[in-house]
Amino acid sequence: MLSTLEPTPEKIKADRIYAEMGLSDEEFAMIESIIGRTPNFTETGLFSVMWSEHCSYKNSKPVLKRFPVTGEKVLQGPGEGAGIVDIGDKQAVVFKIESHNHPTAIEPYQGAATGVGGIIRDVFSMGARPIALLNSLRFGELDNPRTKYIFKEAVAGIAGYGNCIGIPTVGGEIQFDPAYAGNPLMNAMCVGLINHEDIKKGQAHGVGNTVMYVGAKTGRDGIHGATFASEELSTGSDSKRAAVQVGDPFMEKLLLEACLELIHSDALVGIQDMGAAGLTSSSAEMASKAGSGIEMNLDLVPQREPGMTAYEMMLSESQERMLIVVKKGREQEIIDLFAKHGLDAAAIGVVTDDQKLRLIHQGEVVADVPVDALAEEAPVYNKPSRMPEYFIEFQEMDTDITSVDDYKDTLVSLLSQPTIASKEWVYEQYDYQVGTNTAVTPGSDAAVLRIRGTNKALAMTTDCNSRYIYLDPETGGKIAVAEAARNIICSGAEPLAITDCLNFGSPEKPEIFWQLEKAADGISEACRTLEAPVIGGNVSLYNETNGEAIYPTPVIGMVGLIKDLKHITTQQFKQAGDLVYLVGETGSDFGGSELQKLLYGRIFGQAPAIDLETEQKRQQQILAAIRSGVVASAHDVSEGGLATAVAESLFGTDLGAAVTVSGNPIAGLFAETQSRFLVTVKPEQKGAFEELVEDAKLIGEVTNAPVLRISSETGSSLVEAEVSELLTAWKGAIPCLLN
Amino acid sequence: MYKVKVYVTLRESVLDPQGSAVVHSLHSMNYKEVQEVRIGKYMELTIEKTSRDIDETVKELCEKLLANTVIEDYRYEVEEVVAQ
Amino acid sequence: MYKVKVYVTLRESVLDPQGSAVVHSLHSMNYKEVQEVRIGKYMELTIEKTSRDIDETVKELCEKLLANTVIEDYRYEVEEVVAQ
Amino acid sequence: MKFAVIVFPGSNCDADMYHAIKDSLGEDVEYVPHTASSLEGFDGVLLPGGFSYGDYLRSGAIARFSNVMPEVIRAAEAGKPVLGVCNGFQILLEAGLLPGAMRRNDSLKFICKPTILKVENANTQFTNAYTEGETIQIPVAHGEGNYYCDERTLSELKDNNRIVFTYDGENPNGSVSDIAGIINEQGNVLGMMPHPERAADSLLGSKDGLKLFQSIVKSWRESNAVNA
Ligand SMILES: Nc1ncnc2c1ncn2[C@@H]1O[C@H](COP(=O)(O)OP(=O)(O)O)[C@@H](O)[C@H]1O
Ligand SMILES: [Mg+2]
Repeated sequence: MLSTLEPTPEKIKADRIYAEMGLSDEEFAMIESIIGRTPNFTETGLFSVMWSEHCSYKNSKPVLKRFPVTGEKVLQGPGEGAGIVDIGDKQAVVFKIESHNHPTAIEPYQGAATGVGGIIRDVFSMGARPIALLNSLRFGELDNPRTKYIFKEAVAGIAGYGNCIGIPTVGGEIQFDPAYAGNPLMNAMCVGLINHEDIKKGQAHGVGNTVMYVGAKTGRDGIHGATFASEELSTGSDSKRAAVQVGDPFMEKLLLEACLELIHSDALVGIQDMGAAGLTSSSAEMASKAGSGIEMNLDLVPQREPGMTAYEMMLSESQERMLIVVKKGREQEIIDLFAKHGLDAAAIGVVTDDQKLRLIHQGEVVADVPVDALAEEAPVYNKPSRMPEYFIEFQEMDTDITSVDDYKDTLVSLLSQPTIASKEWVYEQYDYQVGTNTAVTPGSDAAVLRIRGTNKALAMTTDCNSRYIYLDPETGGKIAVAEAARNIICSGAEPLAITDCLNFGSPEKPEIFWQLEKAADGISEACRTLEAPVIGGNVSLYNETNGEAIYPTPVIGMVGLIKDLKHITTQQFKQAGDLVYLVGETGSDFGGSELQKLLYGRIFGQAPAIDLETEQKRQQQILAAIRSGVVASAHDVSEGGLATAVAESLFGTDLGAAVTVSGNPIAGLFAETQSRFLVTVKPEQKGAFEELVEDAKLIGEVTNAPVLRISSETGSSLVEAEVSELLTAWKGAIPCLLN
Repeated sequence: MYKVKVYVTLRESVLDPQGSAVVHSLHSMNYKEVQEVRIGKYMELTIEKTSRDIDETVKELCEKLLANTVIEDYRYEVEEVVAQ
Repeated sequence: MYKVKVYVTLRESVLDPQGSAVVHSLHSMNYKEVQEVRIGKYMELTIEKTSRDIDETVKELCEKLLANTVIEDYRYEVEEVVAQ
Repeated sequence: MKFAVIVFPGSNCDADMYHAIKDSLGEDVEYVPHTASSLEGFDGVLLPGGFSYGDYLRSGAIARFSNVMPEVIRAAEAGKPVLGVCNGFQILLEAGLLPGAMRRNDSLKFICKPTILKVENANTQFTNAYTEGETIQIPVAHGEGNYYCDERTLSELKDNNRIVFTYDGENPNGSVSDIAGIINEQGNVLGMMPHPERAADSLLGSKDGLKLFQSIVKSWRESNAVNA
């Protein structure tokens, strides 16, 4: 029955009601010509969510085409719930990152929690067992109650969901910058393991097969979430309350175990999670990919609230639900399987051959539209792009820093910058060990999880220095990938592939679209050179508040393979007497650096340059050195420069270090020149190491006394500090800001 | 001195996983007559008398901190007590 | 049909870290007049009428499941409602 | 020796416990679902960590009414070793097999980190492989590990040497008298918040938890005079 309160097709057209749902006049006209009539309210709703940027990538598709997506080991590239990469022994790793920015801005606990829940479903709907979670977060500065509240609650939400479902949250990254004050970012990544034979795709094959609904009941929560995610936040966004969902990690745990059992049933034909646009996208996409149609009787959809309309049911984003297609006649088996896990499964429809999505509600056909139109034929826009003024200005600027007051005080200040400071306050709230596979816990360059039953392990990380990307999206894009790869390499792994989450402002603005294109170019080039294809990702545009865009933030999630547990390497210095090497030259790279931000309160100028060939060569050499057993510790030199990197390598040990920096001491200590590594080596392996790593320069040694001494080439002391003092500054910074 | 009781409940349409889990468990304990459970918070506040209107203060406390109005509703009762 | 409201509170003698944290943040938000906050649970149950005494049933539910009497007290109110 | 790992809906350290027993300890172990109505054939019962029933209402509150719980109680009464870790400890408290109750951590935050424990009583079937006063490193991961009991219970625990582990140095959750683990009067039911199963493999940072399981096996062998 069409709700009597719903506007008629004529009224939808005359009053442009479709515009409120996010459809343009041209798009509405396209819909009319596709279906040969004016759509009713429910149908308009279906198109509006499926044609939203969030579901259709209508603005970002041309950009995504630039990514290299194939590789020898890639079993599944972009397009499914998550990408899949072969890791040998008939096993594969499955991973994906996704944003939940707008819900997190409105209701940080639930927004972050359901973001985690959603990405986990993406992975187990592929048939993989999720083994780890990571995240990437951006907030405003921690100098006001609202930001502190969002930060605390978002972290608690991530913890709340991941801890309860029992998947360890093993890593992530956080930056704080005023650019995110009104529009925080919450990106969640999930990594899973699968046996090749279990790879399932979200497809609805076989006319006459049954469409079943499993998991939580459908309520009125999150209606229009996908559209909401494709709009800018404004001060009135608080009233979009219906767009926030509450997560139930316990339900998802049951669903996870049930689905992983289901994967082994030959009654299963296809499976897809109900994420953004819920029932609509899962049904339309499953049918469209299989070249079939689906007819569903909405009366049979398990409902949490009475009196829901077809529109509400189809657009609800209630969490913890899955849509599956099973062989006709095998429904009872499926019902029994789910019942064993304490869950209900309901047959709600059938696979048809007419390539239509047909919905019946209370005896009437309430929607009848071609599935391809919903899922694949959304318009694609080539947005105009323009180089922004700021970029032209920045290219001309001089960013050299010629004096700082006191090197040691500067180092202490840098270590207390929340972006550099210890994130222990955050990751202590995450159960990073559940599953008892976490060999390297948060606090090193990448997290490492052993693969039980093998001698292998996986390294994983998320990275993105959005300051560099803002200054120069193309260079910054390269750096994001290179840094992720450096973290993977330093852990003893070879990069396998990446997933990315493109968080940007409004693509309607040519300058923002330019950022998007350039960042994608940079990412693509780095992926090619470093041989880490893109196997999936997510796009989150319209990250603006009151017209102000966030920094362009294409977060890179990378997974690498460690071929032998012996190769697992951490950043901590290991033993007094070990030699300290810096790999790579240092230049005066201060554009977008922590030091620049500290001294000027803002960032400007050029991003540090990066040469991908050099990067690749050094990474390969360091990995070779690690594999041949001559590396005691390895750490990439990133934010805060060499001095910060050395301090970080001392934290968590009871050691000290004495090192020398050459050239200009400010650059030597704090510049953020790319493609550099800090490596320690046992004295007896000096020769072997130097043979393997060309650009390595011996700069000092690890000492017993827990003191950090840094001197200039001429022997004058630049920094002399008790490690405990540095540690206090570094560890205390975030808790202190939160009090 | 006031004793204020604040009741914070999830909004009607918001999922209450706790409540559902409790109903489920009561059913399996054979209390089939229990049809629904919704779980919220109950807070007792002791507030000193000031020149400000107590209702105004309590409303503010609820909106700002005690309830998350994105997903929760609240109501409260104020009782004046004589300090001992 | 009954609507039952159950209030579960921590026993007087048991420290309430959540309540103290709320007082703390209210003070830092400059609501110095708030002296104490105790946080408990508020549950609304819908229970069908059976041949059993409702009070007896509710008491049992509370003792067995809804409250942990080692650290919590409970009280409840029963209201009979006419089913629609 | 054959162990049962009880799996409740929402348990999530069940597999960790299983692997610790099977791979690190090298004993027999089987998962037993919450619906089971017998624990026959098992020599020891392990209640793993996690969020049984989402830990909704109170941690452990709903799980204690599972079908298998009367069997767990029967096993405890029969003198078999019963170990509850984290959520398992919470369930044992709710079920009344151990005295006291859990509150939220005093920080109000979930906390996951390595902790240093002091073995207060090395004369139990769970700790005989340790020495009295020994400090060991075992991680915690919980949001509600703030153990509470009234004064009388506390002095009883103390007087009878039933506090088996305490936090040495930093107390991560605010529990009374730094209690990390307690045992029942008969000495065969141990509840502890830290996770010994996470400290049974040096790849994960510590092997200090393994001795706990070895103690159980040793006691069992002695009392059953079975030769390994
Ligand atoms: N949001 C987070 N969640 C979990 N771990 C985090 C988070 N942010 C940072 N970490 C952890 O803290 C450590 C340092 O992070 P970061 O400074 O970003 O390292 P890097 O620069 O090497 O990528 C890493 O181990 C990282 O995984
Ligand atoms: Mg790093």
